[in-house]
Amino acid sequence: MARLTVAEALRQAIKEEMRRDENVYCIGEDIGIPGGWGGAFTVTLGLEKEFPDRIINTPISEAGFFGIALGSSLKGLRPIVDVQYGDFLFCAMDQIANQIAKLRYMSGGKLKTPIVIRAPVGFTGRGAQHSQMMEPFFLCLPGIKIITPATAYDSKGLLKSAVRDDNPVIIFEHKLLYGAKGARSEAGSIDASSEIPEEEYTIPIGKGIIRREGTDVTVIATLLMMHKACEAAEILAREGISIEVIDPRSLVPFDWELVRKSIEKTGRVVIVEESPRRGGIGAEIAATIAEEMIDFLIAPIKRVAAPDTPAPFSPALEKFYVPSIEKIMTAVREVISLSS
Amino acid sequence: MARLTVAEALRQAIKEEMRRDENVYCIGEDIGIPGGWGGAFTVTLGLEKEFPDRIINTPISEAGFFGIALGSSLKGLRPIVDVQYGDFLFCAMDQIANQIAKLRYMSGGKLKTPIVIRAPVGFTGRGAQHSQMMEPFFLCLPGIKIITPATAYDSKGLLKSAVRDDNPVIIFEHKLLYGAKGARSEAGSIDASSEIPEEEYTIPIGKGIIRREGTDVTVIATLLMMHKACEAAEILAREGISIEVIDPRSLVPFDWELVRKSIEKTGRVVIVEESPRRGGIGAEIAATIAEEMIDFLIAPIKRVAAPDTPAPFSPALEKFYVPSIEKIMTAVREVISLSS
Amino acid sequence: MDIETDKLLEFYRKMVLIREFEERVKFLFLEGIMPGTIHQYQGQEACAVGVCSALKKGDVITTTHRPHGHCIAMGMDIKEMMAELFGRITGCCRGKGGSMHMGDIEKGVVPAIAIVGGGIPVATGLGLAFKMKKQNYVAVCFMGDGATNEGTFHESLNMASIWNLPVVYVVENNFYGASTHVSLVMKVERISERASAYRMPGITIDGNDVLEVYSRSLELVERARAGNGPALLELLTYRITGHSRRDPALYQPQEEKKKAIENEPIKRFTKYLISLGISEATLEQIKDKVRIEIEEAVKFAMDSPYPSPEDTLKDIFV
Amino acid sequence: MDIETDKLLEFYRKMVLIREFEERVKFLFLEGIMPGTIHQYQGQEACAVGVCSALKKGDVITTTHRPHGHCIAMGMDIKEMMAELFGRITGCCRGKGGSMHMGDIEKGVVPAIAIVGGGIPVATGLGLAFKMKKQNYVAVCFMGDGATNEGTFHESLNMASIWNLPVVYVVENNFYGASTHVSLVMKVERISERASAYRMPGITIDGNDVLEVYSRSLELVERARAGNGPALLELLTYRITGHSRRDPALYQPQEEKKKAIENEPIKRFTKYLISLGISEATLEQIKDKVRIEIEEAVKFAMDSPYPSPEDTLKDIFV
Ligand SMILES: Cc1ncc(C[n+]2csc(CCOP(=O)(O)OP(=O)(O)O)c2C)c(N)n1
Ligand SMILES: Cc1ncc(C[n+]2csc(CCOP(=O)(O)OP(=O)(O)O)c2C)c(N)n1
Ligand SMILES: [Mg+2]
Ligand SMILES: [Mg+2]
Repeated sequence: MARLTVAEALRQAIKEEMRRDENVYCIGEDIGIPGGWGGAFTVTLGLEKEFPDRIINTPISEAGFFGIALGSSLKGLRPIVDVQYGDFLFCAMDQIANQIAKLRYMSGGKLKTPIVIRAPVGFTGRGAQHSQMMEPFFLCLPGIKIITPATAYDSKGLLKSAVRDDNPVIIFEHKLLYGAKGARSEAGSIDASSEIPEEEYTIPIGKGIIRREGTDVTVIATLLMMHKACEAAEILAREGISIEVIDPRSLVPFDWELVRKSIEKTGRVVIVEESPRRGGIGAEIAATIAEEMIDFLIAPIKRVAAPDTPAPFSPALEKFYVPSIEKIMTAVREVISLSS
Repeated sequence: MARLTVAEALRQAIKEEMRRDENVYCIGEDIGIPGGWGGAFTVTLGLEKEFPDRIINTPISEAGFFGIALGSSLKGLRPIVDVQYGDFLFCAMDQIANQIAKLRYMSGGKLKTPIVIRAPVGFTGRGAQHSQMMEPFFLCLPGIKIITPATAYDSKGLLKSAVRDDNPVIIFEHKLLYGAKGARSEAGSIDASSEIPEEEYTIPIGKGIIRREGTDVTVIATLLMMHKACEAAEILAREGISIEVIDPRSLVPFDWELVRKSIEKTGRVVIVEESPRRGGIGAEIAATIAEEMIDFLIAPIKRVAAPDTPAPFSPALEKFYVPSIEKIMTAVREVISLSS
Repeated sequence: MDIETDKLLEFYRKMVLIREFEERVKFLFLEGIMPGTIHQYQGQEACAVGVCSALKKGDVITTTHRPHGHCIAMGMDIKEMMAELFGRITGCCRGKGGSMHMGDIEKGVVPAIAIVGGGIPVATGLGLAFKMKKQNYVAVCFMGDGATNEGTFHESLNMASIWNLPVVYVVENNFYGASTHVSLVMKVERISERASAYRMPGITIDGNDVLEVYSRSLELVERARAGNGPALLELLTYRITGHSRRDPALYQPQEEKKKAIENEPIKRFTKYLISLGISEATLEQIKDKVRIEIEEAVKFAMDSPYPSPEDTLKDIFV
Repeated sequence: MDIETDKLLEFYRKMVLIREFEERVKFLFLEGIMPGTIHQYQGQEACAVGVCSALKKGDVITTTHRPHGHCIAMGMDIKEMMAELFGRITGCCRGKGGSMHMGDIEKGVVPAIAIVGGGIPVATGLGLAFKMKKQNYVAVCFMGDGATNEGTFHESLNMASIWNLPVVYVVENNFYGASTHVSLVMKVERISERASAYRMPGITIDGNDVLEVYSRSLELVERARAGNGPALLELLTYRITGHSRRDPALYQPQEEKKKAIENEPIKRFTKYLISLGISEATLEQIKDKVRIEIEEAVKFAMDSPYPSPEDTLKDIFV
């Protein structure tokens, strides 16, 4: 067992998978440069030493290299494509949404497109174009799986599953969870490191996890928000409020069973998401609950989310923008007080 | 009064606005070509005669000309940008999502970006890349208003408001509603023509409309689905079920008041949308109802939507894919039978 | 280049097969029997046949919204193509693709990408796979003149160049992107001039001369196969049909269209074959066979069942 | 070109103002006082000052993730810039933009677009507006070498060319896009060669020689203003600082970096001014004034209030 940060765990997953299968390769900007950073957040740092031919450093041409990843996957390669910031997925959106997500379906199932897309997300004082939570833009896009690991353990296990999956998978990595160590760690980082077993393991895509058991309110949250939800639960526990925190870990497919069981028990649900409220992942979760589990509910559903604006730069504004532990607690208290 | 199709009403709106304000211009592919089609669906047909310098025919360079529209808007022009199929918005997604939607906000409100984006949507036997309902991809994007007119009357009035709005506005036009006349009309078109008053009018963005009054179930639907919902209501009326059909007409901002009043009355709601269910516009509508109007509900919310796959080509599959009148009726009966 | 008669006749057969296929499809559309939309290939047959004849088993192409000619030239089964057009389960994409997404990877055809410029990076990625896997295959990327104004053209050619990938980019310059004449949307006289921005060879040739297309393609394909990198090949041709299903193409000047029809590749190649002493009867025979083949394809397609509605839900994930 | 001493000293002052501003900002970051991230401009001052000095009131620029130099060269208020960096309400974007989105349209600076290549179409659209409104203004589009590999570069230059727009595309080739050397990502030796694909003039000059930059920019800007269309100007320079905040730039070879520092524009221009007989004291005086100005800006910024949390919700729609 060794304690690894998320960045280290991701790197280890990539390394192990590249050793296991020579078809796995990485493609993206500023990777494999001696003296460079291993992508924007060190995840691929140093991998070029062991795999000099399988770390492909690209020009700044996102649409191009996403399409290249797709083309290469049709001949058996298994690209791990990364963008430096999730926001830049928009530059490659046609390749992702119109091609990568659809080519297998259009072929009548005759093709496989095993592609992993790695995208860092999260608000970190960089303003509107280097911050967005990109999940909502892909949740509504059929044809791609989505994983959102919140710990180092999950990051490794889920990324390995993603690499082995024969379908396109996007992994959203949170900038504030990569690790508090190292030159490229972020102000405001949270420790999401884990003990990583010596022996190999994977985590199935589509299985959520209960991060904390509780009986009064179910709180559903991923990535950074999962950590904030746990902190809120900790504080509320002292008030005698018992929170069950669910981390879906995958958005597509989604572990509805886990949510159902929890809501059956608690009758109340708060969904926390870092992106703007309108059309976010919380909308889909709330809608499905309202369709299929409404009978369990003894209170209105609550969403805690960012406001419907781009991300502001000023720390004074960003602090208000990103859902806080306080806002989570308020929402929990609200659903309790509104219970029938 | 003259009876106009949606395509004609849109054309009239553009013409009137171009006459009214010399800063308004059109930019896009295959517009203004003598002997051409006036865009993919005749909307701008012939406008180059009156406005030879204000119909800008572009190369096939979506990212480029969307950014050009933005740049020009900063100097007082008011571009109406069109893509031939909504699906191609993905090619310009960075310009739309990272620039057009955010530039005003990033400037601290010092800039105005009056841009209208016109995008045809809807499944019409063209397969996965020429069919998508694009609303969900923009609903979750703060900074752009969204309108979805379902009739010729609304198309004219809303497009005129959009052109006069100082913010970016996307208008989703449905291929099967443009009109049943003319060489470029689509198989399966529905007549959405209206009597258009002689005198000028506009329709405020953000105001929905009740298409049919009823007392048992509120059905919310836009564009083609609104027409199908009305047909379903007609049939169900014969069974003694009274449907209230709400056409929000704008998605951003959304007329929550109208929905609230209706649900207060009916206690039941079915949301019909043409796009895949996961993360669609129905999710946001259902979620907000579950948060804010749950006390009115006497039955679970139901969404009727396409399945979570790309669009198939075969008519046999497309028929199953696109929500039908039958599926709407089934959902309505279901919410009635599940009522508490 | 000296080419055997058999091969010449095979070129002829394929060009005629494409032409007759397209004419039959047009008719089926006009009759209202065929669903969907189509972009047809009449007039450009020498491009598909010339280029694809230069390929070997294992080589791969990407194609566009106008894919029928390329598919046939690569040897795809026209029964399966016709069934696909009719949306039947026996189609090459099981009815999920339709005209705009025709393909059969077994035959070296990636399902067509109908986003203009969308296939250019994909072909480049195929080239990258061949290089990384040390396979001696070549990827050919078909595109129209209009596609060369998309950003993906620039990004892809640049990456193919810096990585020295085995990709041949084939621009079929038919002088129109939909209704827009190429002179309205670029200033270069030859699209092949753009190759210099990536330091790769760019050549422009007569795209209606199937032998010229074949021999120059072979040169560039073999150059790529030998590890000498990508190239841009511009083929000058003409779209003698509308852009799509219902386009009367009124923007094409009469004079220009007339000249183009004079210059169309099958007419020209027929003359050439006859000048070699091949009899008209031989050619007629080929045509007849082709027509029978097509009728069989139509029958096969129309006799085939539709996919069942629930098939909609399949083929999304492995 | 004969330039008056006053103007020369103004060039000097602006270059020094940029340098000192950036050095002060770096220090504030290292102290941990300043939030966010930064991409700094040290070493490229001659580019911003040379180009922007060729512009007239009404002309507009777009800038990038590395905008401070351009903003200062356009005459933006450094108080407002500093306040923006500190996220204060008095900032040029009221604290909403930060380093990467600096701008002030009143001064001709569109808020910076930090998506590489994202500003190229926007500048082109400004050019279109000037042309359509028959205004004699010019748009200048700043970009890095790395940005020229984005598809938007290709699409935008093509449209500027076919419509003959008054846009000058300025590539500051500092030989790196983040950690990646330009030679790894393109094969052309001069980025200006790419202009020929759009049939516009492309020239490459020494970007560390402020007078050369000024005079050649003036030429191209006035050419555009006169209705003779767009051009591509490549400025050879060097980034003598890290790519961003915490980048030690270990990938830049020592030798190369040393030579670049020898060749940096302020050092060179200082020598030149002294060779003209301008006294070191005069230059020192300018520097001192600049430093005072900067300290005032820091004070102004740090004394300014933050926006209130609810301001987050403002400025989204008009
Ligand atoms: C990204 C994108 N933009 C626009 C279209 C609509 N469209 C389909 S074909 C076409 C013209 C293509 O011209 P060209 O590349 O020359 O090919 P050709 O049709 O001449 O074969 C256009 C504009 C599209 N399919 N994709
Ligand atoms: C679309 C996009 N891709 C990647 C990045 C991350 N990034 C920021 S700056 C940069 C390098 C830019 O290089 P260049 O254009 O040469 O400008 P320079 O930094 O040298 O001024 C990269 C890759 C980005 N901001 N936008
Ligand atoms: Mg063409
Ligand atoms: Mg650079």
